[in-house]
Amino acid sequence: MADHYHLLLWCVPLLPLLAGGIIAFLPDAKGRIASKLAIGALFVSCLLALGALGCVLPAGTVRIPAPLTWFTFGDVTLKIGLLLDPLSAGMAAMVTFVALWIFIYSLGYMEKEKRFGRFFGFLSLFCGAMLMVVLSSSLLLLFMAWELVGLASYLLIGFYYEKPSAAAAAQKAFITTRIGDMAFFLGMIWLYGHSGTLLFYDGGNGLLESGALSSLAGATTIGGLTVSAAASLLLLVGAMGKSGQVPLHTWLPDAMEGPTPVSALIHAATMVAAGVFLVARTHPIFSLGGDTGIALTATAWIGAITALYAALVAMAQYDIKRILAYSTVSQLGFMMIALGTGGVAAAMFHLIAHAFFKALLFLSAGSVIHGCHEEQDIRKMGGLRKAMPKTFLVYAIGMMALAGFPFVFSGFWSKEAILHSAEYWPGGKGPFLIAACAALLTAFYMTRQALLVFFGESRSPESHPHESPLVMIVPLFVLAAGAVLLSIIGTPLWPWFEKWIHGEAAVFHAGAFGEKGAIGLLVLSFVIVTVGVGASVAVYRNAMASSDTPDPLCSKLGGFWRFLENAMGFDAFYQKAVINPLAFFAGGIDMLERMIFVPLMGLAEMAIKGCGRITRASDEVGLNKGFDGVCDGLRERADSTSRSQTGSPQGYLRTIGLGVTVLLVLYFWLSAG
Amino acid sequence: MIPLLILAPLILLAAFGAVWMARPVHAALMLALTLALVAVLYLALGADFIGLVQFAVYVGAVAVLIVFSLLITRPGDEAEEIERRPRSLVTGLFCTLPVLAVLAYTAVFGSNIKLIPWQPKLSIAELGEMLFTSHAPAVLALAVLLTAVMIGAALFAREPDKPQDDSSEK
Amino acid sequence: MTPLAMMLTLSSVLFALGLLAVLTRRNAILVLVGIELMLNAANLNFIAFWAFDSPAAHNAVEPALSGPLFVMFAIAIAAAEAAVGLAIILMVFRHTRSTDLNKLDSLHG
Amino acid sequence: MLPLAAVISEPSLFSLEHLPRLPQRLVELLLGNFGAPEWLVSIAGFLVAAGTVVGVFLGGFALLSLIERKTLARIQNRIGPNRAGWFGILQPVADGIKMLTKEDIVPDKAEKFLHLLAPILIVVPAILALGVIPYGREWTPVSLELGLLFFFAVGSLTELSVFIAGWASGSKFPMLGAMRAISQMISYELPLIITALGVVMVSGTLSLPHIVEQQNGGFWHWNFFTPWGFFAGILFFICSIAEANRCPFDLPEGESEIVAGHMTEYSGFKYALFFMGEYLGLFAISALGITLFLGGWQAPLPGLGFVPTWIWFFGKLAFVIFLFLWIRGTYPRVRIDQLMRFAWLCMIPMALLTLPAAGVWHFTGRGLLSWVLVVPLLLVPWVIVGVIFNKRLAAATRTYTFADG
Repeated sequence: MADHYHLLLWCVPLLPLLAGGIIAFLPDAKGRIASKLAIGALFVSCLLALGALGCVLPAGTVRIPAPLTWFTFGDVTLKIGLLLDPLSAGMAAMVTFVALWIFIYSLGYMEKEKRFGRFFGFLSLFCGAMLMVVLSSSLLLLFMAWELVGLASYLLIGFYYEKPSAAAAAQKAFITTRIGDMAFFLGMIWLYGHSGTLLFYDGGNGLLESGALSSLAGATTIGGLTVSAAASLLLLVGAMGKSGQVPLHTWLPDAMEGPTPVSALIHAATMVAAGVFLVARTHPIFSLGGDTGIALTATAWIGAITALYAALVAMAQYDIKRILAYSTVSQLGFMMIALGTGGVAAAMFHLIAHAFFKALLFLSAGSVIHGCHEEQDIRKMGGLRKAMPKTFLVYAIGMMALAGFPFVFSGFWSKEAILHSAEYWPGGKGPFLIAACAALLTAFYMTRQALLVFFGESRSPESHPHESPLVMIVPLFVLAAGAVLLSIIGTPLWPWFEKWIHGEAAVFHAGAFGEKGAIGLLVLSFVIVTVGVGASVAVYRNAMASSDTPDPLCSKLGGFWRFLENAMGFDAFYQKAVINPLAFFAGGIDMLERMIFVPLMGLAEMAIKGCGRITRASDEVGLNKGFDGVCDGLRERADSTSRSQTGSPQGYLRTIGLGVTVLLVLYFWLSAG
Repeated sequence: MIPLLILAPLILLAAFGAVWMARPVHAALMLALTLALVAVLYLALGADFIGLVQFAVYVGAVAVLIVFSLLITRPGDEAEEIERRPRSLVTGLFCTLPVLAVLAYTAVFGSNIKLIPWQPKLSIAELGEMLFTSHAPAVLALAVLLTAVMIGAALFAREPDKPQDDSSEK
Repeated sequence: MTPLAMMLTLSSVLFALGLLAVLTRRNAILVLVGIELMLNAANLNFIAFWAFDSPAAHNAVEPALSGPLFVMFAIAIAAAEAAVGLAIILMVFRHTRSTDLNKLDSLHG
Repeated sequence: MLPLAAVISEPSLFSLEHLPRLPQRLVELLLGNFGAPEWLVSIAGFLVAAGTVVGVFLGGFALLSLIERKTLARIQNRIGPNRAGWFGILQPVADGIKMLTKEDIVPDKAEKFLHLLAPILIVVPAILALGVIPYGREWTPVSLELGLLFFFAVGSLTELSVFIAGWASGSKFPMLGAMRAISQMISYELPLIITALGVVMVSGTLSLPHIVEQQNGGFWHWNFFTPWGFFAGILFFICSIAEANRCPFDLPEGESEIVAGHMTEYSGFKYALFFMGEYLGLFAISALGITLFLGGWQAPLPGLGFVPTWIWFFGKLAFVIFLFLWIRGTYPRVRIDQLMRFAWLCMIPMALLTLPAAGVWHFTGRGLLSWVLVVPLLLVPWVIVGVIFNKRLAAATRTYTFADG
């Protein structure tokens, strides 16, 4: 049974990978087949992942199939394998479920696309890799899949590679995440060097088990830093790159150049969560230095800064997808805060809830864009409530979930859990206060977006927005239902999810609100949302008469607004601080090449050509004549020699007869003598 | 001794005819005569069975086959068919005569076996018993060989465009 | 001259005549005739040794039938050889319209 | 000793059974009486015995030439020869005189010596072959241990003589006829010998008198009335028709196609010799068939021993010869490709099958079990071969475009 189970678990990541592999060999014209293949594979994979989730539903169940030996050199054996615990099972179920509906949505959204099949191939590749990340039982396999996810993301962002901006965005995403990956790789090597294993759990010898952890905590390195802290920081940098934390966040808004389903799948729901997942997975290492150790502190503060920064920037954006992208960055910051302040369960709950409603938001945004004929500027929209009622409904649900509308939306409970976790962090109130501000801003900018897009009157009368087809709407409703229903498992009343992640049984806890500060926090969250939404409504209600009207806040904030609109100048800063020096350096090298190497090469070329001429001349004059002469002579001799080969059988026979005669004569002569 | 003395010159004469006759058909008929005389010699030496088999196989089959092939492969030009004395006769003799000398020398003076003359009578019962006991593998091998030859010759001689005519040449 | 020596001489001459035919005849079929003569010379030797060499001289118990047996096999194989040889000559004749060995020299140098 | 006394001292000489040997014995006794040496006596006796056989069959030849014509005429609703003598009885004599007095023409291009040799060579093997047949219990002209082998050995000479006849005539029709004849004879000699081999296997001897003696005790002991012998005998009969160049296998001398085959350029006595050779060959092959399959001189029923055995033999011979005539009068001539295909695709496989069948018959005790085993062993493949041959290999039915309207 165990082996059987093991095989089925392997199928979860391998089926989409296989589908992607097969699609890679299908011609573009077979796009329909490719899409069916991809969706079918993912559907089976989803069923298996849900089955796997069912297997670990009983509290405290962890299944670790025996790892496979990948290769052995010397006495070192590298093992890779899969791991099924509540963390990975929940993630796998979420990824397959959300991805399945995004796939189905893509059927409609990408219908007119020429490279339809290729798109599904990339999507399948991405899903397989992501599932591998989630289910991996070793840091090494996780890293390999991590890189594969990066590759798929690169391919998908640059899907419209004819568009220079898309190609540039793809490269930017790839290179930026590569910086983080480098740190991840170093951290991994360091961990391996100290513990001798990369498996998370290995019957007591794993990386996350007591033996390795104590050795990691015991060793120190430069500046008195423990190895665990140093490695954690490196892993954190890797996670920052993937999850778009400041300062490595710049690629994420640009990545919106990819098709909207891709944005929904990769840059909202799954891939960006990989960083958070990594930290959650290796949380035992992070927490070795205590709750206020340098690793966790750094995590918390980076999360806090990111959350606030992205929320501020999101306020001043006009592109519907960019707003959502910054919102994603901000929400990832929230998760980081939770991780840094010890709320792993809160972070994971927020991650999953966020995956649902952010995928929902992106897909609805896609629906809006689709309906508005590829228009992405919210200033040119407005009044879509009437034209696209269904999209409006699901968008509203998603928006309220993200903004944290109280009680019925999962976002409210998850955010509340994060705030709860941050509030009681012994390392200070900073992250809590910042998170509260960010939550307020979240409610503000989401309301702004909803108001500008769906309310008021249409600001571009010449466009005729229309509702999207059923194949796009159905996934939206499913995801909306998920965004709402998920709230059930995360309320403080019945904190099932939190206990489950920690491997404990959940109990219905009626007195939860009576615990210290619980009611206060609840009230605070409520107030934050109300204020944010209220302020936004106050500012933006009827504020935008036409698409040319400047934003009301713009005039009030002036320069700061433009600062926000340019994302606080990160891109410009990178341009000046990194790219320009590099370009200058490259220019210098170019100059060097032109001034010195090119002439040198010219000289060498001339020398070689001269040699060649001399050789050729000697060849033609000396060798050819001489060699040809020898050959001709040989041929003439051969001709005359071969004339003795008469081809006549009797001639040969006669020769044989002569030979026999000579032999006989010799024989008698010798025997006589 | 007497049949040998009578037959030996006849055999040699016929064989010489087979080698020397200008017309191929004459040579072939002389070969048939030679073979028939050799068969008679076998009979005279007491090897009745071998003699009759020689007659049936060589005269009845091989010789007929040879004359038949000669008829089929007639060049059409009468002059070409008749063989003038070959130019290579000298070389041929030069090769043949030493061989003959050595063989004859060995035949006349080389035999130092002490021979006891006797009058053997070939018993086919004994011959048959040996054939199917101690020599059975050889007989089987021969059977396979003959089958292969029959099929092979039929295939060889088959007209490429008229596959029905192969049997007429057997 | 003993009878055996006479027989051996006879077969020697027969063999030489066959060799001469093989070496000098132009018609491929007549070369085959020479080969038959040589084979018969060999067969004659077998019969001669059987006929003039008593098994009693060697204290043999079994009848000495090796000679006739050998001749029988030789005859059978000679028939096969003639059949195949003539079939090959027929094939060659179909290709070249000739059985003259001097013309079959497409392998010449 | 007086000659008469010597004769009387051997009373069996005058029995009907010994009648055919009477001339030989008389000559031997007389010569011995006159003190002739031993070798002379045996040679003279041998010559007389041979002369007896030749005389008998030359007479038979003369008789047969008349009977054939009369029988064919009867079959074809004609009268036949009826002028020379009573009911044309002197017709053979008239024919003989005509033949002997005709001009002997030798073509210009003919090889004179070979042209002369061919008719002689065609008669000699037939006579030689007739010499080893046991005609009666006491009448085997030459009793050879290897009689059957001798018969086939000399029989194979016929092909060579036919070739010589065709080639030496220096003409086209004889050549074509000879080639046809040779290919036909070689093709049909194979199944002929193979079917005879079955008899040799069962009898365990090559001696023809022994083969006959093993078939004594009533017709159900004859080889023809065993399952394998029945099939083999039919094949043997068909092959002997072809060997004897009789209709329907008389292509070598098919008058309507190639005049008279290899005999075209012969006339007069040489032609008569060919004619005689043919008939003697017919007698020989029929006699061999009787010896091998029909019990030779054996009486058909055990109680009939009082009739001289040679009378039984010649009675059977007459019957078989009549079968030849009957077939000649009934069947049309086949085509050369049909003939060859029939030989190689039908006759030889069927003949080969009789060999294992004879083995099975011999080693399962020749009883009921043998019948049960052998009959299906032969019948099933024969039916299959026959069906295949009829369906797929026989020449297509000829359609007469204009005659049928």
